[in-house]
Amino acid sequence: MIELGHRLIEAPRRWVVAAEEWLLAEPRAIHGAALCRIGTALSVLGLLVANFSSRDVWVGQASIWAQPVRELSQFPELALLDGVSGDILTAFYAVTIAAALAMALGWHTKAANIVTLVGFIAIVAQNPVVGDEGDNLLRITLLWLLLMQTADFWSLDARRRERRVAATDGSVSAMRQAWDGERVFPPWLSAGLHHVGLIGLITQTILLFTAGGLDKVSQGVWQRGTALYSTMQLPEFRPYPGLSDAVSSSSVVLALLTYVVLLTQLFFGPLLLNPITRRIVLFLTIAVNIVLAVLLALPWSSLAFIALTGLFVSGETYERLDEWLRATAAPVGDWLVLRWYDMQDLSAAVLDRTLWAVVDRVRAGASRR
Amino acid sequence: MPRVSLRSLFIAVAVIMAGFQLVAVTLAALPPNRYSDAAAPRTSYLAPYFTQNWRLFAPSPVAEDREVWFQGTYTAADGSVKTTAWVDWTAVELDLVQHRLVGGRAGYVTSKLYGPLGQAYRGLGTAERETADETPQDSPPRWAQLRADLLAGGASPGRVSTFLLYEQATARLATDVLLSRWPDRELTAVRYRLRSAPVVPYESRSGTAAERAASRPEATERDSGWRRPTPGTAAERRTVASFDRRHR
Amino acid sequence: MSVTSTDMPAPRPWQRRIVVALAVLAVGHSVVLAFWLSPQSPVRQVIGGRALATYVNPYFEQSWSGLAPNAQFVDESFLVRAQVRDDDAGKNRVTAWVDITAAENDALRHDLDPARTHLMARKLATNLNGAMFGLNAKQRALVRETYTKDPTTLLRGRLLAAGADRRAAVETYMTYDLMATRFASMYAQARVEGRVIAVQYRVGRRTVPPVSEVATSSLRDKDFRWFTFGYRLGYRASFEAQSAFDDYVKD
Amino acid sequence: MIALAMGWLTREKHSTYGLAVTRMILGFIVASQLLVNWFDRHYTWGDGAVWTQPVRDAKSWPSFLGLFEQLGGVAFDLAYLGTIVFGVLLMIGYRTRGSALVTLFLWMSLYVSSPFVGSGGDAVLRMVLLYLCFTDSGRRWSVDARLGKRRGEIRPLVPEWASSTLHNLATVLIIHQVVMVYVGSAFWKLQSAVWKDGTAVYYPLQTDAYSPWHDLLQPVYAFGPVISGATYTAIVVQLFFPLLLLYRPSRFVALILITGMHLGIGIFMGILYFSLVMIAVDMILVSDRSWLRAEAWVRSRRRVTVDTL
Repeated sequence: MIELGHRLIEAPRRWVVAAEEWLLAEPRAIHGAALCRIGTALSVLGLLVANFSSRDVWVGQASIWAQPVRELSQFPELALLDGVSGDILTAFYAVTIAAALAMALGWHTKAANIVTLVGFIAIVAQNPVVGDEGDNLLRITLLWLLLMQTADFWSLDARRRERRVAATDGSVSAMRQAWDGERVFPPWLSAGLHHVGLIGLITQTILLFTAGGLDKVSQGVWQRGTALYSTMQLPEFRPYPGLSDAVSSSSVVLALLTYVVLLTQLFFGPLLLNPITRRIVLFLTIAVNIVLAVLLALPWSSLAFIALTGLFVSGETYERLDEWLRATAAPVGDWLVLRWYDMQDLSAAVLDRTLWAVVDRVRAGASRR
Repeated sequence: MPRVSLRSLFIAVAVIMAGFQLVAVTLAALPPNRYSDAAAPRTSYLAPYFTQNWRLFAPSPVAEDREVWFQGTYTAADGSVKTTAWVDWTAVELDLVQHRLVGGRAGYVTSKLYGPLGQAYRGLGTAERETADETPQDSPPRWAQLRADLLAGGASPGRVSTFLLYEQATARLATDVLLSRWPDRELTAVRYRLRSAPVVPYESRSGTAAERAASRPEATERDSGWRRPTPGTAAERRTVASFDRRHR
Repeated sequence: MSVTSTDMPAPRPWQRRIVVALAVLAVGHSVVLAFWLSPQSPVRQVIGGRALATYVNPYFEQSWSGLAPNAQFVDESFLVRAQVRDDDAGKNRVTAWVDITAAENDALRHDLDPARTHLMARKLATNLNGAMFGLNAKQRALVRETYTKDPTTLLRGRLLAAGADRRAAVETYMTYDLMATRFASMYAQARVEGRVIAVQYRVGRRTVPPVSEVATSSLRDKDFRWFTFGYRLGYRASFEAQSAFDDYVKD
Repeated sequence: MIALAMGWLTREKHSTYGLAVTRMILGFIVASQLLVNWFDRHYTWGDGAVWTQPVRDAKSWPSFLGLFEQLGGVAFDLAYLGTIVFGVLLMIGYRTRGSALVTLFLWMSLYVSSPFVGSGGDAVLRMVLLYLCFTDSGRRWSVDARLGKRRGEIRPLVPEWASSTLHNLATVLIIHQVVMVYVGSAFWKLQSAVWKDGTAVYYPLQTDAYSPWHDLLQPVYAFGPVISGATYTAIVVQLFFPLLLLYRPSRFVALILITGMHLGIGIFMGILYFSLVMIAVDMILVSDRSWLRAEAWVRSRRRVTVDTL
């Protein structure tokens, strides 16, 4: 009994120590964080590029009609684009696109992340009427990613860092380091912040899937397995009417899709507990999002969800994937480079026979005169 | 083709049967959906032994006190026709539930009788319900007569049969109970009352006992038509009477 | 690879404590979000919905109750017509009804990556329909009346008088009334010669037939149920705004 | 993959300790429940339940279960006592398979004799008890096991692989059944507004039939957070129950929560036997390793007590 009491008192202390160890260890899930950064940035990029040509009506001067709801919004970033001219909007929009691209490539990642976040909020919050839940998700992900080390893999920053470590002793000013997307904080703080961000983003993800799943399961249509039928009938969710009708005409496909969506959202959190079910649920979540991206024309929010899912894949899986990709991509790359040389030779030959021949003849004629 | 051994055949059959049972139970246990509806003919073998009904206070938890009361008509010594007082049989049974860690099984008989009794009644059409309600107090019809009267209006025989099952059982319990209270009275008719008293609304839960009692919505009652007294065997009546004595 | 060196000095106690404190904050934040996302419940009442809202808004504002894909049943339609002043002829005329959602739907077909502008009229219609559900019968009759001479602030007052218990619904309605008026005016102006002086919009609503009827009927066989709002005084956008809108409509 | 599954199915019997605990609790439930109802046995199932005849005749139970319907008076009492005895035999695990079968037969005969005293707990009990007849639930912690140790192994009637297959399949069906009870019930709950707004538990706790202590505990039942905490815990634990089993630590948490929930329901709603049935079946989900550790712990305790004495 005394022993038990002692253990009960000791337990919380042990937990705190274990938590400290966990938080201050080498950053975890850096592959997942990198993939999440790339996916999220591409999602922002895709959304902005898709709406670039109609930006004036969406969020620019011609969106004056949406002013009444815009005024209800509390984002301070809105002031950046308050009543600006079309040219300033275009410039701002272009900068945000560039920042999202830089973030995807991992070029000055942290700075790009900040600019993307601010630009994204400032643009998207201008017109809440046509906003969707993907906007909230992207904003929150971008926020948490700020705390995390997202540029350790698959980034230009990581490449440059490798080169610099090889070339010099790596001593440059803190400002320069910050601009280059390197760690300016001492290791304990960057590792700690990374893990805090990881906790925040992971719980956010689990919360959102669970909340979405709970809402679905409480609706009869989802329990009956027919929920997606009516959605696929609506004009805004059927980019390819033939495809939608084909899917909804087969009650097996419809049931499968409906139940997979329902169960992967509802049970997302607990299914992560076991390594086997984790693989299953992550695979299904990604697969379902790809299907829905096409079926319901939701490419960018689907990508944002897939990016989050990537956070839960283990580092080993990513390393294997990376190796496989490199091995598969190498021949393709070699082939492309060779074709590139062929193309250059061919164009040179063509030019020799056409343009340069003409030029030569003209020059020769001119000199003869 | 490899030879199928008895062993693998046995295992295969066992696995297939278990797998079939597993799927059938899954379909039957979840709330009805179009897939379980489609499979219903193949899962019907589950009833009654494997009937899956796990609603457990859902979707709507029980939110009222359900009571069954009994009343009888008898001929007094002076020849006049009188009615007995109402007997609240649920209150008697609740003695087995209140303040007992392990309630007696018999504490829930009327609470379980209440539901099907009402359902069978609601299964009848308006005209049939009137027929069933307005049986004469001085000479209640025989069961065969009541059945004929109900069918005369064109009601579905299945529904009428179900209704009569519960009416007969309840009339018999009513007779036993009334005879237990007043053994020497000559019963000429019996009837039951279903009383539903909604609980204190959630919003009023924090009031004083008096306030809470006042906030309870009004109870609804339905009195059945008069039925012919159907006394059980002597042993049955003795048992009901002894139960009544101990828990009254 | 990560450049974090393995000879990292062991963190000091205060450094450990800071990180643990931050982690506790993150976990606490998630708990708050869990309450924010949970349905209206006594627990939430105890904590206070308003307090939660001020914490969560705007950066962590979220609702996943309709997390995609969700079951949607309603197809909306948004039509506009306008009273146009032809200054040369000095006469007023009324245009035909223009179905904006039909144009949007055409733009959405075969587009995997639709621009958000193709959803504007539909979303306005959705929200107007939703706002109308919040109003009572008397109020719904009031919004059919014309406000071309009087400002719509008068309409707000009348709506409130007809049902003071529905203040929030009235505010929502007025917000969307204003937006729909502006949008309809700009749209009409982009399509007509002359000056738009008043606009009228009407919103249709139809429901997807149940899946059990898939063989016999589809959404396209259903008729819209229409609700026509009263005329509103036309909105005049700035020259730049209107010309940007013109470009969009003409494309 | 298939070889692995075959090995799992035929080579050894799984969850034997958990099943032993389930067996003991189920036997205890049958025996003790009949004892508790001793004084009202005739009204509940015997002579005093004959009024239910029209209804029970309409149910589709097979006629061989008509034992108790045909008995009255002393004969009824003897059969009743017999059921108690077989319940005890099942509990202690004497001739386990036979006792399980006879207990099941007697219990079902009693059950069908009155259609108005059954509950959801009886339904789970009858299904699990039937599956239990296919398992080797007497292998551990039973009189049979002790006798077997003394007597030595007897050549089994059925080959080991066959009895293992039946044992393991039946165990899977038992676990599946209990999981479906939880998930099915959670899905029903989620369709209801009062469950979603966190007040559902309040209502039964206000009725006479499902709240034996409501006059004493009214202040607790009037406290919103208690009600909504209980409501949401019930939904979440039931809905996520099967998945929380996937991972050892969360399985531990799930079993503690669900057992606590059952005890709470059983005591505060007066349906303790229903709860006991569910707890009995949940015990299969505790791993053999944990049961062995518990056994070792109990033994060491006992030794310490003996030593100090």
